[in-house]
Amino acid sequence: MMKHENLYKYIIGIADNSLILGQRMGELCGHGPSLETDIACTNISLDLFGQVRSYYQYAAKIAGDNRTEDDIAMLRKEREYVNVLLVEQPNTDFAYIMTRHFLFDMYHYMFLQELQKSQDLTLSAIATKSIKEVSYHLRFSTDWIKRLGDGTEESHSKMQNAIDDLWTYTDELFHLTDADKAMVKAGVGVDVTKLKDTYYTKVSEILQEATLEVPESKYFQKGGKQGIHTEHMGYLLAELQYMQRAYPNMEW
Amino acid sequence: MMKHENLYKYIIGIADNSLILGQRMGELCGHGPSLETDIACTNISLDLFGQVRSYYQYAAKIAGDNRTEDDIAMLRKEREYVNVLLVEQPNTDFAYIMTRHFLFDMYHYMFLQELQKSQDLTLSAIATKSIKEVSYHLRFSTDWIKRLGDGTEESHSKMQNAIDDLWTYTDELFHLTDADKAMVKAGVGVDVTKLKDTYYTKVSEILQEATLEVPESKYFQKGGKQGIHTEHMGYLLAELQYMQRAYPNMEW
Amino acid sequence: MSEEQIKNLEEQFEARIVRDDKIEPKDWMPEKYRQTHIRQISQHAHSEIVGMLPEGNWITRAPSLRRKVALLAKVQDEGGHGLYLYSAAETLGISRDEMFEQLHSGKAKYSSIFNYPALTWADMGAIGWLVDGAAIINQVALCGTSYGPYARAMVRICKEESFHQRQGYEIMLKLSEGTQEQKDMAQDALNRFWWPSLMMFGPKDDESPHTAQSMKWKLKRKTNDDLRQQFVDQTVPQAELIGLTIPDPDLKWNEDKKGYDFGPIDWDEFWQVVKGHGPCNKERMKARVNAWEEGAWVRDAAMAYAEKQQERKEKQAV
Amino acid sequence: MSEEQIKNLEEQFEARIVRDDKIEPKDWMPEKYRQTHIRQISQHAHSEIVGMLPEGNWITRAPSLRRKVALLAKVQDEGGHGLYLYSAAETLGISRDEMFEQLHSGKAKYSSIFNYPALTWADMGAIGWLVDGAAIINQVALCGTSYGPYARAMVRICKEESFHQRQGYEIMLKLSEGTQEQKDMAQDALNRFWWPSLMMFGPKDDESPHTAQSMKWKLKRKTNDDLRQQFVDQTVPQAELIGLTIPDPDLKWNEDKKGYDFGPIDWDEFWQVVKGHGPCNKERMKARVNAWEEGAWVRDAAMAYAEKQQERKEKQAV
Repeated sequence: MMKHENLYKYIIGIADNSLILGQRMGELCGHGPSLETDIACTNISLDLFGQVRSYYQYAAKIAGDNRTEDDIAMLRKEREYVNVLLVEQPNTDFAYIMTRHFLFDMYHYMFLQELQKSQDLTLSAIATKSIKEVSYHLRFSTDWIKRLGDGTEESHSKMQNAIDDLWTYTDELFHLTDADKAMVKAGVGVDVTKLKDTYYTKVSEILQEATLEVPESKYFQKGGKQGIHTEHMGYLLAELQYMQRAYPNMEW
Repeated sequence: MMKHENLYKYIIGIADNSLILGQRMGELCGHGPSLETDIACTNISLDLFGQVRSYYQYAAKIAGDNRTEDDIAMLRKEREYVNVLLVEQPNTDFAYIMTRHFLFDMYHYMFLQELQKSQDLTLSAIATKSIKEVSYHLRFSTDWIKRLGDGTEESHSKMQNAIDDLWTYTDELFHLTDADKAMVKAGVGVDVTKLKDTYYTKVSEILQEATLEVPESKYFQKGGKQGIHTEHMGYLLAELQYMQRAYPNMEW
Repeated sequence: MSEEQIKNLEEQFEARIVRDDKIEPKDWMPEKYRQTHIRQISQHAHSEIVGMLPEGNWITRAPSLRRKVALLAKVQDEGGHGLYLYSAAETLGISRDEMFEQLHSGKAKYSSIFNYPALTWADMGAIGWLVDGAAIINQVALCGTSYGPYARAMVRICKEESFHQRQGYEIMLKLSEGTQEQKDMAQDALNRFWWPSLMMFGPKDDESPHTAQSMKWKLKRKTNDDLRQQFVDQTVPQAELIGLTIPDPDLKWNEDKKGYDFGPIDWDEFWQVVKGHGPCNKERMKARVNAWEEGAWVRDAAMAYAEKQQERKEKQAV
Repeated sequence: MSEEQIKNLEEQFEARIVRDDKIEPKDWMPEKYRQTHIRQISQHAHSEIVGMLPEGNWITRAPSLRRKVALLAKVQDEGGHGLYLYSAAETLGISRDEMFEQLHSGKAKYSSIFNYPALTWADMGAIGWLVDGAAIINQVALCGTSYGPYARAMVRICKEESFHQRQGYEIMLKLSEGTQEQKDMAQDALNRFWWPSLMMFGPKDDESPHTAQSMKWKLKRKTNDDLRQQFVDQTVPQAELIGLTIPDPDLKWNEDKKGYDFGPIDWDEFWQVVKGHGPCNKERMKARVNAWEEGAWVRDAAMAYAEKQQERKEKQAV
């Protein structure tokens, strides 16, 4: 067992979300509805991968063996990725893309606000740096939720579908793993359970402003934080890992 | 250099087409327009992979080192796969799927007829076994070309698009690589250049019966036989190779 | 028909069933018998078709050519089972399109097990071993069921399913003989599929209202709990043989009943999945509905072509 | 305007260009000047946008996080270049939607180099090094072109492009220092992109009819062949430095001209690709047209929302 195993796991838990969401956003490049959204989505992907690097570099340092940021990013088995199911959902259409993003951004922003207060100075510094980017992400996706929800009939109906489908993945954002609990106790981690009510209040406000119905379903999916993903994940990883798997132990 | 390098290359050249087409057909499972087509496409994929195994097992034997059929199938680099570009084209819709299949099946059938006469007894035996399956494939795809071409306006127009797009990949079927030439000379390989006129005549007859226009374009794509593929190939290989890459040197 | 005549027919009908005569499509049968059979056979057919999806998900990524060929053959068999079963249901006066519509609208069910994702290669082993294993236990009993076409379909299906089960077990065996990573993969698949497999036998007997009627029609020959017990007793030693651990701390041999006691099933999870809120319910339905909708133009074209061909023949005949 | 007035304006205009004055959007300009600039600037913009596709193809598969971030930044820059250039073209009285329509209908062209596929990671290096390298040679000259908005866009773009080129060369350098597989990958990318890069400078001077007019307007400051020679002379030593071989058996230093002689370019291939029959022409157009068509509902929604917001504001103002 690693010396700082819980801290290591905690960092990976944060970073995997950005890794997988960044990968999804990176798929969109050149295929968006307008040049401005193409640029924005590329930029968001870039921000997320930048954050991922900071986290994984820190995790690699903590692990204290020879592993690198790329080993962590690209050489784990599917069951070892602990991102929430929300971020791995596919780019079905622009309504799904923006809804997925919005539902994550709101959480991400609130989470980073708290992480800034972490007693772990590296994490707090990463949070402070990242929150500026993420506040832009949240603004971007919030604007699109409003535009599409309160746009045309067609866009409204696509948005409602996306919200209804993706809602089932929101609850997992607020689950605590054992590592999370240990880190909360140590004053390092964020107790996300305390963010939950505010999250749903804020999300509901935006949805209502966007003339969308807030789903009432009480059935939620989970598993990502335990490494049990959806069937989409395997395909995503096959691409993400391809070069490192096909050309092992090389420098790029 | 391997002792029977040209023979080895020749076998791989044949088998890679079936491997990649089989992979494409295997993607369709459960997503076809009817249960009968789902079963047929699965069955065709199965036939093709069966043939692939015979070829690669023979190639592995010729190579005479420790490589296995799976090493050949799943552990080469993209530039080492020598299938024609036609078979790697994506499953855009059922018109593309059936057109791709028909354009290959007609070639495949004519090719195996000749390969039965090969002086290499193993190849001739594989050809004799395979041609029964392939004659069924050809009947299946021919029937669909007629149904879709001479079906509704919508299906006719989708078929014409598919034919127009995929036509550009037909010429490459009749190119000879250096290994091909050496094997033709040795009485082992098929001189595919001699099949070309009959191929186009037969294909044109079916298209006309299906009320489709035979494309007149004289511009063709090539590269597959030299290992220079289309951008689709990398994604296909990332899936095909995933397990062997992620879990190297294991038995399954 | 007079009430008396009907009563008479009903009595003859029940007597035939008791005698183990088969009921055939053209025979008189009570409407409830017909409806119950349509529901069960179509549900069974849908399960075969939806069951192609989690396994189809691994065709492109099978780890060896041999396994890829075997998986393709298995999935093809399942499609074939779907075909027999839809045909058997059609003999009861429902069309395949109607059955699809019931599936797509959510009116008809399919086996809940297919609402769990197939996440690793070992899942192909676990599905064959456990899911097909559980299915066989249900189906062997049905080989002697009263409705002829269903019983005959079952005979054929059972033979192929038991081949699939052996194939699945062999995948697990191979993994358990492999590297630590492979062993972990096998154990993980067992962990995820064990409880859902036990749920495949349906609710506990006291919560299963149709059991009595189904027993009478030989649609059921044993209760859900009996079949579940049989499955556990058969599977535990198979797991032990290949060094895998059943994920149930309460599992214990009970010498008195000559069977295993096992821990409580999470019936909340069972009902959540049955009601459409399992991990993949939406995905599975989307996949089927998309295939159907995107294939409409193909089916239309085939129909139009067939009609044209018919017209041409008729013209030639004139 | 009288003919004489026009002639007068034309003379003043030509004189300004000779003086190296910039022509600004509101200035009078000959119609042909306007049209030629719309054509060239929009073609340049389209090239940036279409150029995002081959590189976008490798974002999900970049071999390291560092490279992934750099590639994303590069592709984002290209999108940004597209934005400046469309804006520059808009100052000449054409809308961005019109320009997209011309691209999608095939009326407007984009750089043919993007009709070649990006097949390996090394292609990300080769595209940066060779394609951006060739682009810069074309573009540096344009920093002093006569049309103000275009010239200013070029200054900004050139700075970023030269960063991209260094980044591309550094990818190649790293590969050439790597394993044999990596060296082969780099050499293969050079083999595939070398000749198409030389074609980027356009047909030979004697087959390039617009050269004289473009030189006058400082849309061109050197001929195609001169620029091509400059590219070869600059690139050959860079290839040598990292141990890569230019795929041209006729390549030879010519001491008299202090430059390299090189083999004949396959102009048939050049024209085939220009006319729409390159390896990826159809793919690229499909990708752009699909993005546009599938995005229509999004753009419509954004428009509808903006109108509603405007109405709400107006109502509040009343």
